[in-house]
Amino acid sequence: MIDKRVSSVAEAVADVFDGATVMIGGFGEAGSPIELIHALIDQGATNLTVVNNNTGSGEVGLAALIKAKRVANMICSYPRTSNSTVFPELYHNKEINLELVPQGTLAERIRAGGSGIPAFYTPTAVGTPLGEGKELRLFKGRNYVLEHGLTADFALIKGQTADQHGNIVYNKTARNFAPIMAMAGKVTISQAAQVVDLGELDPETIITPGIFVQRVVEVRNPALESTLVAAGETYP
Amino acid sequence: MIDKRVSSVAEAVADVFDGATVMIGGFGEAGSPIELIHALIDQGATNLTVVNNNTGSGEVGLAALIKAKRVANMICSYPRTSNSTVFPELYHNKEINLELVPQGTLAERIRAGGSGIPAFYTPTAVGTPLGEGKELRLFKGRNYVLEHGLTADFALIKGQTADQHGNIVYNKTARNFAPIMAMAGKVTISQAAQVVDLGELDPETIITPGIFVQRVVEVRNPALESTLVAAGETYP
Amino acid sequence: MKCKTRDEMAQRLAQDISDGAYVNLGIGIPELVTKYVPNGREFIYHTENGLLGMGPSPEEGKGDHELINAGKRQVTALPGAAYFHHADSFSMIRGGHLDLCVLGALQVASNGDLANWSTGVANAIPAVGGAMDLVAGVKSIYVLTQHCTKNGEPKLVDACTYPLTGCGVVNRIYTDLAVIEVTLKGFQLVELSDGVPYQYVQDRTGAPLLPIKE
Amino acid sequence: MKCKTRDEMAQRLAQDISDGAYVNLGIGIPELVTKYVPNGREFIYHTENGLLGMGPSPEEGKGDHELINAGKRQVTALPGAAYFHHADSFSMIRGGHLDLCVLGALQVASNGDLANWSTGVANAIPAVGGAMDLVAGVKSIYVLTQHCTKNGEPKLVDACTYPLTGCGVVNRIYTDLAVIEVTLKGFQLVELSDGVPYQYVQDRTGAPLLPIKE
Repeated sequence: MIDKRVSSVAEAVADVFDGATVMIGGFGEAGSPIELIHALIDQGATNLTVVNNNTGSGEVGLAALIKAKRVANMICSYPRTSNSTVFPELYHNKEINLELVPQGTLAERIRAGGSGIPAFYTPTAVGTPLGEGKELRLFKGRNYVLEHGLTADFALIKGQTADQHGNIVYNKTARNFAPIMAMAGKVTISQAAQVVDLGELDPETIITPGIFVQRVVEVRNPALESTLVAAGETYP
Repeated sequence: MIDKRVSSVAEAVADVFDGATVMIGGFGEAGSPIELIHALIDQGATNLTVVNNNTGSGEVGLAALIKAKRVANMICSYPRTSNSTVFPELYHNKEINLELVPQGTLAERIRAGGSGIPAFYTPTAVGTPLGEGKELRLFKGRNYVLEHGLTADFALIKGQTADQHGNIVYNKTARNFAPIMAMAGKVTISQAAQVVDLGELDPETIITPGIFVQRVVEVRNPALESTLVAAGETYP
Repeated sequence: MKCKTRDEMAQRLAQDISDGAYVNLGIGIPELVTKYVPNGREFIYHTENGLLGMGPSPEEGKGDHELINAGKRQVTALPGAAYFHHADSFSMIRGGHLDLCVLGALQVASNGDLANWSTGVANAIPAVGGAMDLVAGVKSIYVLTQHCTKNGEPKLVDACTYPLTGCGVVNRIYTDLAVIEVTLKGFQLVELSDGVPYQYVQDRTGAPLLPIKE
Repeated sequence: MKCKTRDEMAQRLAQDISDGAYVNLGIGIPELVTKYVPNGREFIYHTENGLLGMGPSPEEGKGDHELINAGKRQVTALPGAAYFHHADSFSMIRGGHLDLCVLGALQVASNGDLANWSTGVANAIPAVGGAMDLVAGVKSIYVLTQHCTKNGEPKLVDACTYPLTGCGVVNRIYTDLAVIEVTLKGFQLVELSDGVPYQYVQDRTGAPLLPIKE
């Protein structure tokens, strides 16, 4: 019997190694796998390269991981967020590197990485500072820059409902980067509010087929970043 | 009120012009929009470039369009099918051109075309006759060929259920090329067995968001290619 | 002379959006456009974090923390809405499927260059989000902005001095003073706000402003 | 000497597939693998036209014309199955997410080159389907084939004379006579069918066959 369920978030992230590239789902708090991130803080891996659209807020979740100085490199499109003080401080102290990528290019690079496409051309950022130093090429009279696929050693995502084969459906705009990060992660780990029996998910409506997911862990009432931040919580 | 419904398949394809590139959904008979294809035969547009995985079977649907000599160029991965006699005859008489594309490259080219990606690199076909003459490039020690995005003037697809905004869900493996062709078609026309009121489709389970679809036409009991072929039917 | 308020600017812009348009609204003034959909028209709003058919903010306490817009504010989903992932969302953007994007600006040049993501200050943390993808991919780009900065400097300039978001991408500019089209010949005045003299606008514009065509 | 039947060949190959593997089976002999899943193991079948979790053929009259496999035969979907579109399906393939693909062959060269889509005959209609994507992307490629052609020609050769499907892609070959690994040194015999002498296989192989390692 194929069963990708693991019994705890600690077990789920146990083998994340120092220097690993880790994609973390979420756009703002929607889809942020906070419990997996907190488990990663407990686990201790350091010198990580993290891919996420933002840099977290307050001192929980991704922001807490950054505050704990586990993240050497941050690849994201929008590191500034309201309630984001952790990243700016480390950035100004040169304790964290930033690779700024336009959001659509970031999404496409992740999808390409998961799809075996090493590189592609995009019109985004041509003629801007973020296109500088990149190969330019004309197609039908228009300039495009070459961008490379992005993969990760681990992807941490948050689903709504999963099954033991790793099939996942999401909640509304919490979907965002999760399906493509699942594709790009060598080991994709999903927390889910509910893990159901095989066959309960309708095969027509599964968003992430299980082939992209290696581990599933049930986290019944996942915390919300904004609630924790409003309550002044920090982690650990 | 946005309403993309049109009242007949004839109206749906009325503006297909001579020389147009037309993507047609389906893998074998699954997902083949037969009624739209037959309407296109009636409509008369000729010198078409057609993109489909196959070349149809018997003398209905795509095979009938080819037999009517409306198709100058065929872009597909697998032109040979059981019950496929129309294409071979025209091909041997040099009355139709064939661009043979590996199936995954075909899918990716269509998705790229619909996504504003003019070109990408793929490992598929490197060192084979289908990679010959294509730009080769090394990424991390492996060779890849450059492939170009593919768009179409029209895409004809078959959905299961649609709404007036053009949102679509499909039936099982009839999905195949339809969602990506919908993205790549300047004018995407979907027949659907059922057109429901706005809000009846669950936003979590819509496969093709309406932005990719320009026209929807209800075809309640769509014909199946194999049934027509078995009955010896021809069109017109 | 009656300079337009932010709401009036948004209302004016909304009149130029056609029925059935797929629209992405930037954060800030552009969001006001939703209040002024002309009678008989319907726009479908796209938010790049994965929703088409975005509706207004939910009633207090009735929202979902995971149903948000690109500005990370809670929104609703209208009948006919659809959710999708980020790659599909930017396929819509980059693939030219959206009709219109309305954005704010730091500077717009007379050749259509847009700067709206960074002031280039050495110590600032750069943040771009989806702006570069939007201007590269969406069919029409309308800028909705005050004509001048708070310090009275022109935002419409001969050449942007701030880092660019995109080259030659802006189609129209809606300000408190005027509606201006970006043409091959430069800024083309389309309309002046009530009682605003041409010269008043030209004086506050950092590049030649072609008078309204007769 | 007991040459394996097609079923026995498939059964032998099935023993080398690990539990939980994601597997794509080519049309023909490879499809027989599903009959011989070893006790205690479970494989998940992928069909490139958009289904993961493919089950056996439906009972007569109970199938759906739009639930088919890559060979265009009706199949079923098992609990845990998922449907997806063609680009996603080939992301699975090209992105290295599938563990194994089992294919037939016209020729396999000792460097792992595979020819299985065209005999290169001038007048034939070429048709490639997903074969080139599968061999380029799937982690392991196992060839399941008769050792020789119907005319007794070796299918395992020094260099393919037919048009290639992929270069250096084949990992293992399962024939009626033997199991052979493709190594940097060429064909490495792993196992002989019952009572089949080494020399008998070498005589029917168009390239050197390294004897079984002790």
